[in-house]
Amino acid sequence: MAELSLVEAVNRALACEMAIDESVLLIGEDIGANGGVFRATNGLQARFGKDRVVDTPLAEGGIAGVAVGMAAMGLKPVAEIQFTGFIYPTIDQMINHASRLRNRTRGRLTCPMVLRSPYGAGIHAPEHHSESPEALFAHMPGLRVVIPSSPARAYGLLLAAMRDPDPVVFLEPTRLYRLFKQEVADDGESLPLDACFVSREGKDATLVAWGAMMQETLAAADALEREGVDVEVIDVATIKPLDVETILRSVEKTGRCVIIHEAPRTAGFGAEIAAEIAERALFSLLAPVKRVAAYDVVVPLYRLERQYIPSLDRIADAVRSVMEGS
Amino acid sequence: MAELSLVEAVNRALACEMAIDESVLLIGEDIGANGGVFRATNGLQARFGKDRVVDTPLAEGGIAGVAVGMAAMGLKPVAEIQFTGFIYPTIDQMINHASRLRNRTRGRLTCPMVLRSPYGAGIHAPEHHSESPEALFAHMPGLRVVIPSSPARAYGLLLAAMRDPDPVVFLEPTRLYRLFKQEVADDGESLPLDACFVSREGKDATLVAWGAMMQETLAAADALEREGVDVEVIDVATIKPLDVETILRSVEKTGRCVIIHEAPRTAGFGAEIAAEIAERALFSLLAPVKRVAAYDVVVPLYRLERQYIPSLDRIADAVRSVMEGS
Amino acid sequence: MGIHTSVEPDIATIRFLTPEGVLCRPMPPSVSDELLLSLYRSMTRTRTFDGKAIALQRTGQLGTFASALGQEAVGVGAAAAMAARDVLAPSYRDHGAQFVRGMSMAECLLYWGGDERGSDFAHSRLDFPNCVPVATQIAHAVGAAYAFKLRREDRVVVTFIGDGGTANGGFYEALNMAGVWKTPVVFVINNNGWAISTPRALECAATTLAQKGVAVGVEGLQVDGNDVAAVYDTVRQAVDKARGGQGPTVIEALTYRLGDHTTADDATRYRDPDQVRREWSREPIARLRAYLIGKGVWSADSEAALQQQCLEEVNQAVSAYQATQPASSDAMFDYLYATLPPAYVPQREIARRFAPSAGGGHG
Amino acid sequence: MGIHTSVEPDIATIRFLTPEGVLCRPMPPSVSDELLLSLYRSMTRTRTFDGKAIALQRTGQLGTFASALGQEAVGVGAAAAMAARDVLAPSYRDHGAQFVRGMSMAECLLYWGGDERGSDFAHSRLDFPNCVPVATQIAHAVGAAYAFKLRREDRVVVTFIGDGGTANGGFYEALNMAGVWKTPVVFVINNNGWAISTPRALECAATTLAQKGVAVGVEGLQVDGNDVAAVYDTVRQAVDKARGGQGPTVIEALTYRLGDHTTADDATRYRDPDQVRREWSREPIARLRAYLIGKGVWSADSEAALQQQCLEEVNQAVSAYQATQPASSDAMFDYLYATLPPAYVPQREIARRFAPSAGGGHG
Ligand SMILES: Cc1ncc(C[n+]2csc(CCOP(=O)(O)OP(=O)(O)O)c2C)c(N)n1
Ligand SMILES: Cc1ncc(C[n+]2csc(CCOP(=O)(O)OP(=O)(O)O)c2C)c(N)n1
Ligand SMILES: [Mg+2]
Ligand SMILES: [Mg+2]
Repeated sequence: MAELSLVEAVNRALACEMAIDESVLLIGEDIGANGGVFRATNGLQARFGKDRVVDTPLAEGGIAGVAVGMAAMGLKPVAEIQFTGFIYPTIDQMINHASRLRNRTRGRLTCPMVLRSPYGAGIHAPEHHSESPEALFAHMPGLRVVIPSSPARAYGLLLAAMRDPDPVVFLEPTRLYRLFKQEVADDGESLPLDACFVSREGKDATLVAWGAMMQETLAAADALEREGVDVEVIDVATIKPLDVETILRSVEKTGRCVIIHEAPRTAGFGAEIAAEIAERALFSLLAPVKRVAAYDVVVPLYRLERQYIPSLDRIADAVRSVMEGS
Repeated sequence: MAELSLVEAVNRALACEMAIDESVLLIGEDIGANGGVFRATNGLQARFGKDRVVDTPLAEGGIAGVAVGMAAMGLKPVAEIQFTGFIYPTIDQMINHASRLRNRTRGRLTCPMVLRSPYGAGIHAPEHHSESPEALFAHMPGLRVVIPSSPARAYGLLLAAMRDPDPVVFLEPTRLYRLFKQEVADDGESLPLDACFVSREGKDATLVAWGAMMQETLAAADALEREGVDVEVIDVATIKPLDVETILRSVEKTGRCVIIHEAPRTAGFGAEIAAEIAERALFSLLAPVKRVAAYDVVVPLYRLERQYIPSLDRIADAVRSVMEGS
Repeated sequence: MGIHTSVEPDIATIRFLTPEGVLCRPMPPSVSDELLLSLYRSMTRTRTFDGKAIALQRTGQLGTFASALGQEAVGVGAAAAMAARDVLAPSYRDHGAQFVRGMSMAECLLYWGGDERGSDFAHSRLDFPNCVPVATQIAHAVGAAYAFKLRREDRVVVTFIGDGGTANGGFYEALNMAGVWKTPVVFVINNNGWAISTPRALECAATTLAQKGVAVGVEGLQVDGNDVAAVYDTVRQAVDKARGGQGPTVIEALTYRLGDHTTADDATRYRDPDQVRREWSREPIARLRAYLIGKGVWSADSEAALQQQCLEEVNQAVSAYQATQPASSDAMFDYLYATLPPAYVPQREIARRFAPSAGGGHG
Repeated sequence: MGIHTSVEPDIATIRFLTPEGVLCRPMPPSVSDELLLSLYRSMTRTRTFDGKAIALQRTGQLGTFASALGQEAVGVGAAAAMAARDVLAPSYRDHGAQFVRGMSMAECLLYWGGDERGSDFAHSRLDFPNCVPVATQIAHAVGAAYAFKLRREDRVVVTFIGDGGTANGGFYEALNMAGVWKTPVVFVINNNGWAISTPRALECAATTLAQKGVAVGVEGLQVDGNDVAAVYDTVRQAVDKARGGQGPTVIEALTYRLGDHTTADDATRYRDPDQVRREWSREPIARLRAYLIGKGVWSADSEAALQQQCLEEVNQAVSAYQATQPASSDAMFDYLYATLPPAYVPQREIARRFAPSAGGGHG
């Protein structure tokens, strides 16, 4: 087993599945010779040819649309959107077609596609390069939304996404692309697509996060441990469908929950989790359910981005407040 | 005061503001001679001319984009999207530009535009004509999202939307367009853009809804009254920014809350309201916070749409369950 | 700046039959009398169906419906030029083409009658379902064609779009990709002069819509869309070209929407009735009938028999449609994913619990 | 089908100066030596700035930056053809144009240095800020132009887009609307041969990008984008035409991206260095310099003085940039709405509470 960064794990998963399944193909801007702006597709065009690693014209709506057409005819397109700030033109095809082709045709045509995109802030990128739109996709019936938080999870979840018979939006935290390496098996084993990971066990409070925010969350857990607070940390990973049972079980145990995400607070996916807890675990709660999210502001240009991304301090502060029961 | 239907009230508000403010103009598909597919702009082109009531080519993304350009130069465009199923191509311009032009330029350029669209299911319309995407817009910092539930509210809120210096998404429940008439003053008085309406006072439970779902919600309130359950009903109306204080006050009083919406449950706007309650009114709760929403399915073709839209029965059932505290 | 200006390309309209049904050029070898008779029958079927569907809608037995009245030659001619193995990516007004492809009239009624099963075609099962969000189908067509090219399958995709739809970026992006990738796809622009109430002149300032191809390096042609022979022969050549690996073609078919946009529309609000009257003299069915009668291969008797046959077929379809039991609430859940994820299973239960007691048939 | 085919329009490239700086057509009357000297200075300023910005980025004092190296004539020539009251809707690589419009170098650095204040231009305050989502600015330009037409204001909008961006539906939809509405807008396609790593041939199969205009009934022209005189004169005529109420023009300027796409890019991964070497012999500044020296209006001395002056200006801008105190966390909230809605006021408080103790200046 080699130590891989998250972006290398993505690359390996793509290569693995392309080698196994010749219906898999990659489409996107600059994914060929350039290997993608983050190098996620590095070397794949040389290996699998220009017909299966396709540099597209600059048209995200069109990319999503041709992916739907390909998938309907039995290919398994993996489309890369260069940054989530440019993913919005895909929404029309994702909600009006990808997510409902199976339903509209009573299963006659299906849409086994993956829409991949680097996601989130924190790398001093230019304007519109730091967005976290997972809640938009999570609201669309018929989709799956997956967000890995480590190289191993990226590998296993991306394999699962490519093998899933339905459309999957796969968001890759840019902040983690090269932040750390981890042993990643080259065994072609996928991870389940609708199960949260309990990344750390604890008894005092449940912290729920995903993607890059797992960093601050786990760091906060460490800091809190030094204060004698023993938190459980859940990596949601598969936002949609949500494995709420794992979260509820944890909250029933701890009685406290803090949800952390990098997207703006209002109508962010944290609301969904809090709402489920308020409905199904209310009487287990010893304290209000807190959300530590980005403010309801436009992601600022990079000078302020660290003030935008929920910090370890904000997370720890929220946990302390729920420990006090308020 | 004349009795007007909701669509007539929209028409009157548009006419009123166009007469007062010559920077207001309307753009959209078939809004001219045809008066819009629902006749919301009926007669306005004849009255205000083709330059101010502009039939556009069939390009929703372009419509939103030119509206941003017009607004940046000081016009107040009111763009009509024919159905919410076709609103998705506007998202790119709404989130990447309309909502942030002021922020990006430190207030140098602004975007006083309104994006209007008929919204929701229940009129036996064709495929893609029955969507409820308010949660998507509610997640976008810098926007306002407004949904009227009656002719008078449509009139007052649309006037406010047109007068607001920032972009407003204004969703008009098609199911209500002609369902009932109401006295609507022709006084040019707007309603506040960030205040919920308490549509019915009660002490046992708080029902929170908006748009067309106010119908089933108020009907459920009547039905429950006959069972001796006295519910308060809040019409959120201005989804974003959310006047959560009014909701919290009510929940603090009643101790119970059921949130009703026509959009799919997961990551719908009801989650935001439930999450706020779970954070800020937890200790007032006597029962779990319930959401009665559409299922997490694609809006079905019309034969099943009544099973999709939350029914009086489902609402009443949820209220009964919270009255039992479960 | 005159000499540097991009010139308006000189695009001629391909036509064999004049509006009076007189040959203005020799019929192409591909178009036999037998073929013309079969096209004539298909067009008549479509028109009979449209009349009935509108009547059903008016009497509350069908939802909103988009008739193809006056445009039958476009759908029928183009679909007839396809091989069975080819794939159709239609818009919402292309049942003329879909019937030729084997979609049953009962399926069509089910769809407009608010039931997803109408899109579960028993024939041509790779054909895309109706597409309502204008122009989104064009990318599907290009993607499908890409799949066939990649897998070296001998299939061509034919897709339809209205004149209004060609103003949409979705059309342009996909057309452009087809140009770059030389995918086997034929784009048929159904130019019926109107996008609901918006006249052609307010949709686009170009002289023809065929010249949209110039922007993206795709061959563009214009045909008289009320001359089914012209539509058939032109699409046939474009399909052959695509099949031969020579890339896409965009074909503008000039026709006219003789009816309202849909049953929800009232075209008298925005359209000069004189224009409609004039256009009735150019419509495709009478034109072909005049030609066939002139050639002696059609008669009042054969016409009466055909009318009768079409009516019977339509009536049978209506009966089948009306006899179809409505789907249960499970139908909202069971095709959402290959397997309903556990997270949504309880919702299916709730829907069952609150389902109204089963109603009657359709309509 | 040959005779019916939409023809490839015959589009000639407008050029006055050869790559060697030799006149190949008489200079147009609009282009005086004085003007050329001013354009030369503007191009040199831009290039000096670019060099410095890249250096700042490389040393961690600036964020990702998109240089205009090699393309200076397009931005400078086009902006010089605008009146001050006109409005610019730039892409993200158009600081050459923006400097001519009065944007300060310090503003430009602030923007790329991660501070929104960089887009609060002190001059040309109606100009749109940089636009990163490719092609979205085109609709803004058309909407702004519509506003001017409606209010009968004597303003024209000039907007830029890259070659890659012309494949995007946003470009097409807005261009089409401009064609229908005859808005006073000039679209300049900055065709530098590449969209990051995607070569022109993979973006579009059309021979020229100027012919995109054919699809929408908008005049299309092509100029040598490394000949600033050609850019200037062509845009000037298009601006005049727009001002005269005669509608939009699309102008393809042929140039070349001599540098990496941005500082985050490494063009050696995908681009033949020989191509870059060849293109260096066609770049706009040396070309004009050769011409000016040949005419005797420029010299080694004036060059040295100009270089010096540009360097000083850039260095001053860098100092100003570096001295700018970072904004406080309130800056995230205070320009979101005209007045921060009460719902979000508590968040501003939280941000204040968790703001790290104030750091140093920029860079
Ligand atoms: C993206 C989108 N916008 C708006 C609509 C509503 N709508 C349905 S048909 C139509 C006009 C289409 O005109 P055209 O493309 O000419 O096709 P036709 O109906 O004439 O066949 C409009 C605006 C839609 N279905 N899709
Ligand atoms: C809609 C969108 N998609 C993707 C990107 C990422 N991106 C930035 S520049 C670029 C290439 C643009 O090429 P071109 O239009 O030729 O302009 P150039 O950079 O060459 O000036 C891409 C893909 C973007 N900014 N916007
Ligand atoms: Mg039409
Ligand atoms: Mg380029």
